[in-house]
Amino acid sequence: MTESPVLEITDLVKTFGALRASDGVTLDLRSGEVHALIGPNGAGKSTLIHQICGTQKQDSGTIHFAGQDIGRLGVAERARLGLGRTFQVSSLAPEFSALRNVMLAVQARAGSSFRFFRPVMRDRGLIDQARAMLERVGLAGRAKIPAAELSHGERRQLEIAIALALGSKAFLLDEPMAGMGPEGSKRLTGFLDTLRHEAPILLVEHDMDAVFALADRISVLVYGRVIATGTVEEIRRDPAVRTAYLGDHA
Amino acid sequence: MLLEVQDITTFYGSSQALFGVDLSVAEGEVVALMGRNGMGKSTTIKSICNLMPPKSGHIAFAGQATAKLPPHKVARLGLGLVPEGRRCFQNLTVHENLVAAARPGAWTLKRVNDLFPRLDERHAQMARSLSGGEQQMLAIGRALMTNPRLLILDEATEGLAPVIRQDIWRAIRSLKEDGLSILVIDKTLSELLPMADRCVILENGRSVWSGQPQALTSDLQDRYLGI
Amino acid sequence: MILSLALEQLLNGLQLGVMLFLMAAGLTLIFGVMGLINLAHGSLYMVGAFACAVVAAATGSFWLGLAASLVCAAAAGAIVEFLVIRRLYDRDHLDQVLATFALILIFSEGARWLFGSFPLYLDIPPLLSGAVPLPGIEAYPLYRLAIIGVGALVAFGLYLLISKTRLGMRIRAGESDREMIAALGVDIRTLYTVVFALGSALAGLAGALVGALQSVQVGMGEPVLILAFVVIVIGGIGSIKGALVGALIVGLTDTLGRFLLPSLLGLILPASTAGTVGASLAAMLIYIVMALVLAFRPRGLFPAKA
Amino acid sequence: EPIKIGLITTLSGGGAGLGVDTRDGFMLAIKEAGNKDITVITEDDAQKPELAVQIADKMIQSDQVDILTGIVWSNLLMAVAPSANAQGKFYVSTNAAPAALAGAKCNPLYFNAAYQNDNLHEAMGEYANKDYKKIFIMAPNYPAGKDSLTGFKRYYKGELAAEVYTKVGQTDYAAEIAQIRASGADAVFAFLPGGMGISFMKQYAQSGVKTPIMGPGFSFSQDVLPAIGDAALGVKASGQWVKDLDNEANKKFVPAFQKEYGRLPSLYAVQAYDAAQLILSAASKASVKDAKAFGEAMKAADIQSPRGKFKFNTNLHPIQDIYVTEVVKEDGVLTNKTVSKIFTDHGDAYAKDCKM
Amino acid sequence: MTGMALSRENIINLVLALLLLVVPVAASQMGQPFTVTLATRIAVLALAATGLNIALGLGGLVSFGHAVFFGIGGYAAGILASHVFSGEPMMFGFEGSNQMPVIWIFAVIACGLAGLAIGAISLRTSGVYFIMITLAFAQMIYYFAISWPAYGGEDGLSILVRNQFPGINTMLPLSFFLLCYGVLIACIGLFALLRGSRFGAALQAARQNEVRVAAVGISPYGIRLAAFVVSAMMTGLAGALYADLNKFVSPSMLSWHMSGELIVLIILGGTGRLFGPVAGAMLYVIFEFALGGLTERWQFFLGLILLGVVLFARGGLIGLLAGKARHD
Ligand SMILES: Nc1ncnc2c1ncn2[C@@H]1O[C@H](COP(=O)(O)OP(=O)(O)OP(=O)(O)O)[C@@H](O)[C@H]1O
Ligand SMILES: Nc1ncnc2c1ncn2[C@@H]1O[C@H](COP(=O)(O)OP(=O)(O)OP(=O)(O)O)[C@@H](O)[C@H]1O
Ligand SMILES: CC(C)C[C@H](N)C(=O)O
Ligand SMILES: [Mg+2]
Ligand SMILES: [Mg+2]
Repeated sequence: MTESPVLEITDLVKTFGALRASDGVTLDLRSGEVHALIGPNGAGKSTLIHQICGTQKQDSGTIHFAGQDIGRLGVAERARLGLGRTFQVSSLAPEFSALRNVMLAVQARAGSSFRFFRPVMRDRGLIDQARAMLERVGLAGRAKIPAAELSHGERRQLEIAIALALGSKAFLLDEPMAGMGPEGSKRLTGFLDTLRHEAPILLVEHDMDAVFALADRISVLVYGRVIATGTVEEIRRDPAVRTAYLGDHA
Repeated sequence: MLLEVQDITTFYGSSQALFGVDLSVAEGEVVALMGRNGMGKSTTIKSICNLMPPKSGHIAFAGQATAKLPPHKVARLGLGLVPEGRRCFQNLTVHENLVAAARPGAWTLKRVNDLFPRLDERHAQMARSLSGGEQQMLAIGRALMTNPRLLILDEATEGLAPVIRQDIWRAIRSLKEDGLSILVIDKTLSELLPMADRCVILENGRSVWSGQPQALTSDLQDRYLGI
Repeated sequence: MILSLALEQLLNGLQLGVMLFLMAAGLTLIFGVMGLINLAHGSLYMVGAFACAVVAAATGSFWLGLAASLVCAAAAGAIVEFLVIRRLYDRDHLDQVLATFALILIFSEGARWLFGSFPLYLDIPPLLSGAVPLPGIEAYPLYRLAIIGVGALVAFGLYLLISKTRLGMRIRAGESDREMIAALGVDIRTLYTVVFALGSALAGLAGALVGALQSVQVGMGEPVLILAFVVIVIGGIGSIKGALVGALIVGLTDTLGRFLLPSLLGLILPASTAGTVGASLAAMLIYIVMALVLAFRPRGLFPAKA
Repeated sequence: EPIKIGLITTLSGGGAGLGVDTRDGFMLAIKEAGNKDITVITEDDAQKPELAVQIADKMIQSDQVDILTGIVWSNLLMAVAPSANAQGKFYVSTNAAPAALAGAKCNPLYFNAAYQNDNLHEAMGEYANKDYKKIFIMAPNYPAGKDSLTGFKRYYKGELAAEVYTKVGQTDYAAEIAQIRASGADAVFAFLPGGMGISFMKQYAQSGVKTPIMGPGFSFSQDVLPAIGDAALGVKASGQWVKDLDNEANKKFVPAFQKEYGRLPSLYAVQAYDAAQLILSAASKASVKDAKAFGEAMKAADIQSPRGKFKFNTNLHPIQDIYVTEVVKEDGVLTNKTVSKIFTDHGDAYAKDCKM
Repeated sequence: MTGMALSRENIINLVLALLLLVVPVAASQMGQPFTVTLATRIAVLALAATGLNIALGLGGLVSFGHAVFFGIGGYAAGILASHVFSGEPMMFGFEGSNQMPVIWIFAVIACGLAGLAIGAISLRTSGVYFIMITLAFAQMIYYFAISWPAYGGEDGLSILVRNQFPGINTMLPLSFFLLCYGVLIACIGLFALLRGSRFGAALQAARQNEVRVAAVGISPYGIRLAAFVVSAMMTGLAGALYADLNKFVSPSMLSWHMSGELIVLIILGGTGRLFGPVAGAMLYVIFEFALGGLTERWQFFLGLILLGVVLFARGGLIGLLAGKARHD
């Protein structure tokens, strides 16, 4: 490995009362890869994502992103550095159309939210960029529909479009396949496969078909600890992982 | 028939989501409701529970028309709902979530806790701080606590780890053996199909196909489900 | 002398706190637990006081008046819930603000229409009148001691109701997701009517009890409303414990501030200026405390766990 | 010649009692006069200054009234009267009498038929000199409250146990009562109008403190006495009018008011009654369109006041006698009875600054 | 707002704007100056509410303390004018002013600073806590104003001669109305620009979903604080005009009733709607005036009418006439 990792997490600890949701997690994400993070429910995957994004603060440990220690920065600052995320439960501006949701991300990327006068809806640059993102995730036809009126699956797609629009240097995807139908999952898998060339992906997912199809590396988190990291084949064969997580699905 | 849905149409405000859905679930039957994203599966379920009352068509549960009943009366006829997105009561603890919904019957706190030991471990925790999968378990447990005759699962195993998913399917199988009827939406066809007695497929707000899972050829799957 | 005064002021602060809790108790239920912004809460408080005054005057019995205050306020609450509030649960909080603001106007002018413009007479029942000596304190009004008792009782009862009963869980569940709790077979509509009536009855009870100590007149509910909101917010919305602690903090701050600030300022300012400046500061004090609490604990002292 | 009078007063909300008495007293005089040329337009200010301004504007601009009157509260009066005067309209106050308008800012179009705000407090200060050496004085922390204590201290010569300002609208007085208990004062002077006074008196009666209470007349006026109840018995207060004053006009007025409205009149009713009489008497002598003549006629104060003698000072505020009263129970009804006269022909401290 | 297509809402807005202009002009011709005064009151209240509408309607920040800014604006006018009148200089030897432009600048700056201070602390909280903390600040300042003797305390402060505007005789009701109307329309224009801008998009998104906004890299706090300050300044400007309209300021401009009334105006007209405040103010002032003339029980009937509006006209008057708001 000549290049240094895009995202590097060292010895992260986070406790809730007696519960250690992150118990010394060390993990990295290298450019061009899909690194899948799997593990039983409640293992601490989302908590880890939260800490990387800054919505929760770690008790100890460090987070480096793009060569910078981001462990103390606010959520918005980290996002501006290029951390793009999707939420486990869709989180959108419900009254805004799909298009305006994406436009918000485009303007955020440009860092231009303190422009008070020019009407956004006449801002071709903004609109065109946002539309392109919707097209990429296959939502172009639903551009004018308010987010609240999209179906569950469509909202998941919109989340991805927003992360794309941010021009992120790394993607943190928390269960992007959840709620996607079989067809949707298949399409998204194909899509993520191309996305990795734009920016590496840390993928939390319970859909093993997708994980096995995409992941370059897999880390397994159990009770806040990484019990194994390896290639798809290594993980599939790991007996500890099978009992803790995969069951017969291997 | 325990549940009978005939030709319902449903609107969100002025936009129509269902254009004629037919569906039925017999006593002790497991019916899988399928279709691509946005085809109207969840809307159908909301209509059945009268949360989104249909504009036309007919729904009857256990022989009783539900059209005029408020949602809580419909539920008390014996519907147990696990909604899309879980919708746990965020400001209640796990324990309280379960107790708030309880109605007398075979399903008790103990039995739910046995089914999902994780819920027992977290019984005093606020629902809002549960992990995604834990919330899904809670939503299922909560529906069971109402001791329903028909369990409706919208995205039954969304967000659950494979081992847990297997537990859930096992549980559903045993529920079925106990005689519970189940209407289920789930995307993992490989696990769903072996369970189901019958499948109903929705496309663009219409029920377009219904039959036994064995009859669901890959041709049909390709056409309606995109696989 | 000084010690006795200090003790008495401390007790006064405590008592004011409990009284504030009593006034806030109904609101804790309606606003804190059901999540409904009810500006008309003060009106229900007024209804209780008027009902008590009118019935006590007609029958000569304060206790009958007290019963009437419970009944009338509960009935008024139930009617209001049925006719108005019920249509607003799934609306924006702001619609509730406007509707209950309108209700204040209707209640206040309605009361004046019925009972005239002059304050009504409602006095403390003979059983509880007068003052008794307490350890370290020369004499303390018996009625105020009784209010402490009732307040403590209500606090305990509410705590049990909200935290320990299934009814309480269902109310809270309704606040989190009304549609869902209905879909689980709970008749949340009726439940909310009942809870609203209960909250109103508590407001009415407070109105009657406190009315005997203060003046029973149109508009008496408005200052109470603000105070009650302050109390609940300091404590953390939805928490009975918080409401009680908030009430005690407000009661103590207010009493001790009124008492101590002018004297303290008297050390550096001429007496008359110290009096007015001290009084101005004292009037602002509870709001200063509230702003401080919220600045450092944005969700109150006992936030429902985040 | 027709005269239009705009009566703005508080008819809704907590302070409505005072406004209702004002209106009723005023209308009684109008009715008794039976003068067809006079029309009175009444509107409710809801005790809000901005609303009072709006109504005054309407009455002046749209109804074209000649005279405004009726406001109970100083802060509303300050919002309305100066600007009405500036537009050439008379204002005859039935109650509020802030110091600001009695001194340098006096105005030939501004008459006060009630008193100057300090008067009743001054009277109590003078009265207190007789029996008491150490007094606890208390008022709400707003201009009228400060004027009150200033007025009291202007005449009181003894020692002050304490000077306490309470919060406007305060309803719980436990802390102040404890201070009274500890102060060793031999009397308490409290200016707490409306609901504040009711609350204080009831709580005081329960506290076991026996220090005697006194206050200005409006703290124990007929509109609040029934609500305070027996707790008020024996309280000393001051008034420029008392129900039992022995003069012809009063003997006519009290029963007439009682007959018309079924209750006893209060201070406010009398003040408004006199204001109406003043206007009526001036109207019979001069045209209201001739401001100078009308003002002169009004200043002559050719009326039979239930207070007995009544005349205007140079600043157009009353010169009158002021009495000490005591709360008693007559036929089961609480009311005030005269104890003694404190001031004879009393004016106010600001008149000397008034250059008219 | 794609293009200037005359949507139904735009037509209604136009009608409201014209109505508010034409009626007082006509009334003035017919010698009914009070109608002009009433219209001025509507315009000024609508302006105050438009200010609040930035925070409340766009940002979802339910400030229950906006009377503070209204009052500070009012006192700016009252205090500056009173020093001119009395001839006593203020701090730093400044002599006060009776020129509206100067007063406005003072009012806007003072409210901006107050908004910054109050907003910076209040915005740490949210939801109902925000409502209450803004109320707390308002109450503090209210009690301060009541008992602060220098400028009249509760008695308030009279402005004996209405302040002046270069080239306009403000003593004429119609001229003063036109001045207020002009300011109102300019501020509504500003509101429209803000709403459609990138800033407006971020602000409205933060109302709908704060977490989402932060996750795309926009700090909701900064956006909201800016909105709160602008909102405070606009309401403060209205306060200065209100003081000149009444020729009087007093602490009641700072009271929680006033804050409540501003909120009521907005909801009545339609929250977040461009002309919501105008519609709300028209409705409220006209009801208050008409009912007040009819019956002493007018507040009772006002209550009934308001209740009717909430229950049966969802989204306020504009919502009733123009339907649901849409963000395209
Ligand atoms: N605020 C909190 N307070 C207490 N416990 C919490 C809190 N947040 C999370 N937890 C607990 O920490 C554990 C880890 O939660 P997390 O959401 O990270 O799990 P996860 O790995 O994402 O699971 P899933 O796959 O089910 O989404 C869970 O058991 C959860 O209940
Ligand atoms: N609240 C709503 N308002 C308006 N339209 C809605 C609303 N909810 C859903 N719809 C629309 O109704 C249609 C059916 O949605 P529904 O949620 O029933 O689909 P679904 O089959 O459950 O999809 P998914 O698998 O994505 O959950 C979709 O076109 C969706 O956009
Ligand atoms: C009723 C009175 C005590 C009113 C008092 N004069 C005031 O200015 O407000
Ligand atoms: Mg998770
Ligand atoms: Mg669905």
